[in-house]
Amino acid sequence: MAVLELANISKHFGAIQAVNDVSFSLAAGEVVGLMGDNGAGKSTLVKMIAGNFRPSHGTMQLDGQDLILHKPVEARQRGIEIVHQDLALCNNLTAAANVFLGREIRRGFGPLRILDYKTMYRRAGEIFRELKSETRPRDLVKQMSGGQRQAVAIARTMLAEAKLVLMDEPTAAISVRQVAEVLALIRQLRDRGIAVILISHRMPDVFSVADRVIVMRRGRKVADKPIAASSPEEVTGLITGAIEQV
Amino acid sequence: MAVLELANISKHFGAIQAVNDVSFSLAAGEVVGLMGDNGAGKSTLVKMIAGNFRPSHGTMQLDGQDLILHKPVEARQRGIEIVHQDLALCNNLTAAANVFLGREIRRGFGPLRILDYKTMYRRAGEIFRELKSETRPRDLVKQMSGGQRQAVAIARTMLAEAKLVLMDEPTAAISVRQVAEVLALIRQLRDRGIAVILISHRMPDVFSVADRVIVMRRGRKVADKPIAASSPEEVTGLITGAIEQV
Amino acid sequence: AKKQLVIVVKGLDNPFFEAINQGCQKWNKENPDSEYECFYTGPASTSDEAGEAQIVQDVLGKAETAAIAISPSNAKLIAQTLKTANPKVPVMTLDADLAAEDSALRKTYLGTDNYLMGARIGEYIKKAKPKGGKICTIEGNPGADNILRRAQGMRDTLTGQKGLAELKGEGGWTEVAGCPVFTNDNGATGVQAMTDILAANPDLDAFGIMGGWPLFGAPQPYRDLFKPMAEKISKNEFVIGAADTIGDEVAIAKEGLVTALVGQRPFEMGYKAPSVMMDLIAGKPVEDPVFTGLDECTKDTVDTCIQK
Amino acid sequence: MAITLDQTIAQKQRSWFASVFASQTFWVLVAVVLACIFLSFATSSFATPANLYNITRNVTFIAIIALGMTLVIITGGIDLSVGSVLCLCSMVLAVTMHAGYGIGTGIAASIGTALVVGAFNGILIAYLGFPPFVVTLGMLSIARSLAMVASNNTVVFQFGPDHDKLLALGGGAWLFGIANPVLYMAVLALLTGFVLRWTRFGRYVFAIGGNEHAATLTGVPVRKIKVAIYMISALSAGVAGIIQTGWLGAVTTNIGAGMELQVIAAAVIGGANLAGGVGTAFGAIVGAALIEVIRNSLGLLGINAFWQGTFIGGAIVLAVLFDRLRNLRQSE
Amino acid sequence: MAITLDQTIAQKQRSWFASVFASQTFWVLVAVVLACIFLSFATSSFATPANLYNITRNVTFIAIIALGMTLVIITGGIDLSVGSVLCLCSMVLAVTMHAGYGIGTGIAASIGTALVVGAFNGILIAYLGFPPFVVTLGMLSIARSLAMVASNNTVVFQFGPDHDKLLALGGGAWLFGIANPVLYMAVLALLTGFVLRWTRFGRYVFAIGGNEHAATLTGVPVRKIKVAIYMISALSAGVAGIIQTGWLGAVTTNIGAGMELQVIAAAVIGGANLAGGVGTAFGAIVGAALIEVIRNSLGLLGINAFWQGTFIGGAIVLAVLFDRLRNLRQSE
Ligand SMILES: Nc1ncnc2c1ncn2[C@@H]1O[C@H](COP(=O)(O)OP(=O)(O)OP(=O)(O)O)[C@@H](O)[C@H]1O
Ligand SMILES: Nc1ncnc2c1ncn2[C@@H]1O[C@H](COP(=O)(O)OP(=O)(O)OP(=O)(O)O)[C@@H](O)[C@H]1O
Ligand SMILES: [Mg+2]
Ligand SMILES: [Mg+2]
Repeated sequence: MAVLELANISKHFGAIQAVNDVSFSLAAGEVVGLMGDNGAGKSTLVKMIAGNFRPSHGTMQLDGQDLILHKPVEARQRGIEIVHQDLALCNNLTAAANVFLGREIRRGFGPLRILDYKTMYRRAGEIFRELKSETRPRDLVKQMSGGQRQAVAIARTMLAEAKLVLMDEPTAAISVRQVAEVLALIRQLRDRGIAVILISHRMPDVFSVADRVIVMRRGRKVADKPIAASSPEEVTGLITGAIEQV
Repeated sequence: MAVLELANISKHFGAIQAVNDVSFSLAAGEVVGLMGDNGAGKSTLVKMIAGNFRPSHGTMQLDGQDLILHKPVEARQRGIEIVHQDLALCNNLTAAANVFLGREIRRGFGPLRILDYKTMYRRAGEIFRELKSETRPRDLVKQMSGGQRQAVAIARTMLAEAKLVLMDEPTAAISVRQVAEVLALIRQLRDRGIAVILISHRMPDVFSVADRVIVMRRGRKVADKPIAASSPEEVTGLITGAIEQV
Repeated sequence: AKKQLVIVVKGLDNPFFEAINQGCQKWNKENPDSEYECFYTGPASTSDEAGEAQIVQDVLGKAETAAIAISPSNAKLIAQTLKTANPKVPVMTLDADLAAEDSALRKTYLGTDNYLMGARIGEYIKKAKPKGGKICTIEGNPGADNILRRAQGMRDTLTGQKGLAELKGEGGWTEVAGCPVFTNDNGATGVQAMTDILAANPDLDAFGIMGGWPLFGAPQPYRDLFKPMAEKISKNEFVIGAADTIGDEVAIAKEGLVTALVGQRPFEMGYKAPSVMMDLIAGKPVEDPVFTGLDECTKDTVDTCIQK
Repeated sequence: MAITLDQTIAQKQRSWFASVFASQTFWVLVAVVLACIFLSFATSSFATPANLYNITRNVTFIAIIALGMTLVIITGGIDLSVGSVLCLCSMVLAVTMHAGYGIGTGIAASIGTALVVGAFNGILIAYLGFPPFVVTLGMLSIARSLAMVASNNTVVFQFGPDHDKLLALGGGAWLFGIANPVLYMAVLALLTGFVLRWTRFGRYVFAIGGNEHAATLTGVPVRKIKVAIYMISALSAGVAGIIQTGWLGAVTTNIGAGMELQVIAAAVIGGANLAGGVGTAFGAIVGAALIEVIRNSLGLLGINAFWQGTFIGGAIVLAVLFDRLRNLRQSE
Repeated sequence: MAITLDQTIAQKQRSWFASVFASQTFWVLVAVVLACIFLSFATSSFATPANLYNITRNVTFIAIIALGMTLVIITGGIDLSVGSVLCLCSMVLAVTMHAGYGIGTGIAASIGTALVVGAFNGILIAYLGFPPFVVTLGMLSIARSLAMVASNNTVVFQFGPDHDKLLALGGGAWLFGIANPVLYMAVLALLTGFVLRWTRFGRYVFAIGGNEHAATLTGVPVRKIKVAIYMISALSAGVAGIIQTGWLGAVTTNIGAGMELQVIAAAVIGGANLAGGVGTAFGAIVGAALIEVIRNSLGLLGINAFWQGTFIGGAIVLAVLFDRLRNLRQSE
């Protein structure tokens, strides 16, 4: 059964048609690579699934139930995790605080529950270790390198059991070592039956981890086919427009 | 003759040794790929060359003359252009305004020179076209996609004839089509005799365009060899630490 | 260091209090050999009531302080401050007094009788327009007690009744909508508001100006406003009674642009205060209150009305 | 394909028309116009030449300073010292002229004072990295204190030999019966608008407000521009002070007290964004106009003095409401 | 390899010690302590019990409001209405008690007023997206105007049957001869410090100030927290008003005028950053203390009244200078 089902989704900002009549569905444990030129509308599309924007037209379903999101936190409650392209980090907080933002671990009873710094530092440390990222949980995000910031954002999705993880260029600024980790992580998610949408400009990543590839051009879906039936050359052609549609 | 010559450059932030005793030299028209794990100190190193930080130790020479930079603009005056990892864009300005920031084109005489909007829009449009980027010169950068922003930042380096162009992950968030353009651009720069330092986590990019690769790990230079004499596997090993040093 | 006879005023931003300071300094100049010196202080702004109370406390805590004269901007607040501080040195009030029920907290009051001052302004207005008419009262800071007292004095005189907060035809006088106007001790604000009121009420008969701000703080726009009405003012068809004789005010009176000025004598207050304080220290009997006089100027008396 | 790329590059996301409708300034202007229309019908005394003369003149002092403030706000700064600087500059002018110097000397001294104060603010902010709020809050206190020292806290109302020239400068109406201050304001507004739109300096001001770090990296002389901005702000306060002195005909040490908040309110109502990067000269004027129209109308409508504050405060909030509602609807 | 990764992860970039030295609060505290030591030697009247009693008590009103203001500033907002809200709440308390109600009712009415005002500010800011500066500037005007209406612009100094209780509340010294307001301040400061450091609410306050967009994306109830923050700010003004009323024994419509700038100065001097994301409860207290020590010392040292503003302004700037110099040296 489809975990996620999009039907005729469109989104426009004023005169700009960012996403135009896109439909697709996604099965549990399926990894879909979402590719396309800059400005093709990929981020806008996943932001609608994550509750950041509301579609101008079209409907979405999660597990067969209507998915109408008014705010991002509702998406998370429904089991949709997202790694934003701009990472959504608070520079003035520590890495651990950012990882747990919105789902802090607390101890104590009733109204007198206080933040459990120790546990959060420990858990964050564990996740970073799992990601093989040299990120210090107690340091401020402000002073971190691009890759460390990416690691913090990815660590968030590993806190809860999600049904669907949306990753908007999670490997853009991280090193080979961590790219491999992130791809391994995506495979782990898949094995646990979690569906993943991976936005990436890195052909090798998509081809090594995705089951299917969806290509967007100028807001429209121009291809949606199994990886096995495609090739990097074809996808490149679709992205640039050399190949019109498949 | 070496365009750029670094001798024993170190930089620490408080207790953190970001760059540790790095030396290398760069010939005119040479493209060097600078690779390394996140936090390895790559950005810190190029920021010193671009005048953002001053080295804690060590000396730099440009064209055989001491390079002592107090502020970024001095680097540019000496012919060093940089594309920053965080792009250094003003969200409230148009794409064209960002491209020309600090070197606006003006018309008129003497003190009564006014901004030449028309020429700047036109020139910016030309550069975007050259970069094959769908970026509208008259639109605010605020609403642009990650790749469009990248294009704006790269467009800046194409305004003047530089001796040395530093690119801190210029291909991180841009699409295949534009990656190819950026790489072509780097080759063009090389052919014009301009030296390029390309920081990237994308192995294929570095191997397709660079003459030499320098690998950093934990602030130290662990490898510096011609591309031809290396392999992606070796570099990966150097980055992760599986190979200690070459 | 010399022992200090301290004068605490409501605020330094007011030229009126500067005149008190001048008096204080003159006393210092004339008494260089005294074991005392007159020391003048106050909060930066007249509206800073709590600030004045804090300064009073600071002064009372100082070893040099031999006596203190206070011009309370919030009488109740200063009374409360004095109650808690329980000062060992003599305390008097200057320019503005404490409430009657708190009068035991100070030895004497030296200064203008504010109620009388307002009453005198009222008398000038009443004399010019015996049948009454429409009036607008211009006040200063909304919380300023001395101004409120003057307004009361004026209202009481105009109506012959006591304690009316607003005139609605009593004694023939009506306060127009939008009045009283609070200028916040700002000349420009005052004159702008008067301009608006006059535009909205072309049939207005009188202004009762309880603090001289619009005249001495914005003399030029004031002139611009009333020059066209000079004729009416001279015929008592329009009446302006105003407080103070500061700055350009007397010249304005001379030009016939105000019916009457009733001024205080702040210099005299500042000059006399040290002597009164020394008497208090010495335990000599001192009158309570000691009123300083009022200078009353009309167009005809401008050359002689100010007591030097 | 090449055609579509070219088309995209030539495109502009929002038309000129749409941008106007999207701007707060436009909606505040609408509010001002509506208020004026309403007042013209509701009261007989609003649309009279005398009242309009007064209103336009009253606007100018806030508006002129709001022009300078708008520049400061665009760079992401704030200048709380303007009210006190106005007082200090007025006092320097008054004291100089009172001492027998001519109006030229007086104005020069006054402007010089403004520039020194502004340079002080600017240098601390730009070169030593002080928060603008702190520096200018300190200057708020210092400048007024110096005005007291300069004048010995007296009222100055005699301006020496050039007394009448000064009064004519501020109080006259040399052109078409328009009050002089209004003319100065118009000239300064046009100048500011021109600088912001057409000069490199103006471009840099916006760049600094948008992303100061980026501006530094790209070689914008951020520090110098910031110093200049605070000097301009102080200068605008000084100019307003000179004109106001000519209008009032007297200077006391409390003029301009509390003016900083009104000026900032005018700039913000006119669309300047305290987070930096956004603002226009025209907006500053419109914002100041709204505040003055409200103030004036309260008097004309005879609103109870106790309630006036509620109306003024309410109007400040309402001014921005138009804009907010439009934005909210759009973001749905 | 695994060991070094573990080591890195366990590392913290700056030790606790280094962070203390890097904090502005620390340097301002040093300044306060140095000033106190200097004054103890320079004047005989500073280090007297009576003077210390006064100083500590005077600090409290600014400090209590600065606690609330610090929360607002951490979220990147500002609250200009606190002075007027203090006035309104004092007046509501005074008028209620004057009308014969008990102190409990009076305080409840006063606190209720504060919460309503705060909620109004907060809802406009959080739900309608108004700029905090504009909303609270409007409220600055509105609240004082309402205080005039509530009291008919009279001085209230009789507080009905519970008159003495109220005066004892604000003017007494129930514990070890420490003025009551100081005790309240200490309790409130500890509470604020605890909330900021140990509760989820506090964490969210910082997150909103750091990156509001990110906070929204990650599910922080940004709007609710913002409303709460402005309610807390108004509440702190209300509490300060109640205490101040008990101390002063009289309320006029003037009290709290101009206080907003002092409060913000205290918070900023204490290290709160107006750009949001940074601030501490302790800093608010230290900032307020510095301002009060300077104010007090000018009187004790017999500084000429005209020059006092220069000293206060200079001190505000100097307070931040320590911090700036240290930063400049470090960034070399
Ligand atoms: N909030 C917004 N308001 C107006 N236009 C927007 C907004 N967000 C995106 N756009 C526009 O919508 C189009 C699609 O943008 P989007 O960010 O979805 O592209 P993308 O495929 O994610 O590109 P990239 O690979 O560069 O991240 C672009 O033209 C962009 O300028
Ligand atoms: N301004 C700074 N203050 C303190 N520490 C810093 C600063 N800038 C960088 N660092 C630290 O220095 C180290 C090197 O950072 P740098 O940004 O040079 O890494 P990088 O190699 O560019 O990583 P990435 O590939 O993720 O961009 C990191 O540990 C980082 O946290
Ligand atoms: Mg995107
Ligand atoms: Mg980097």
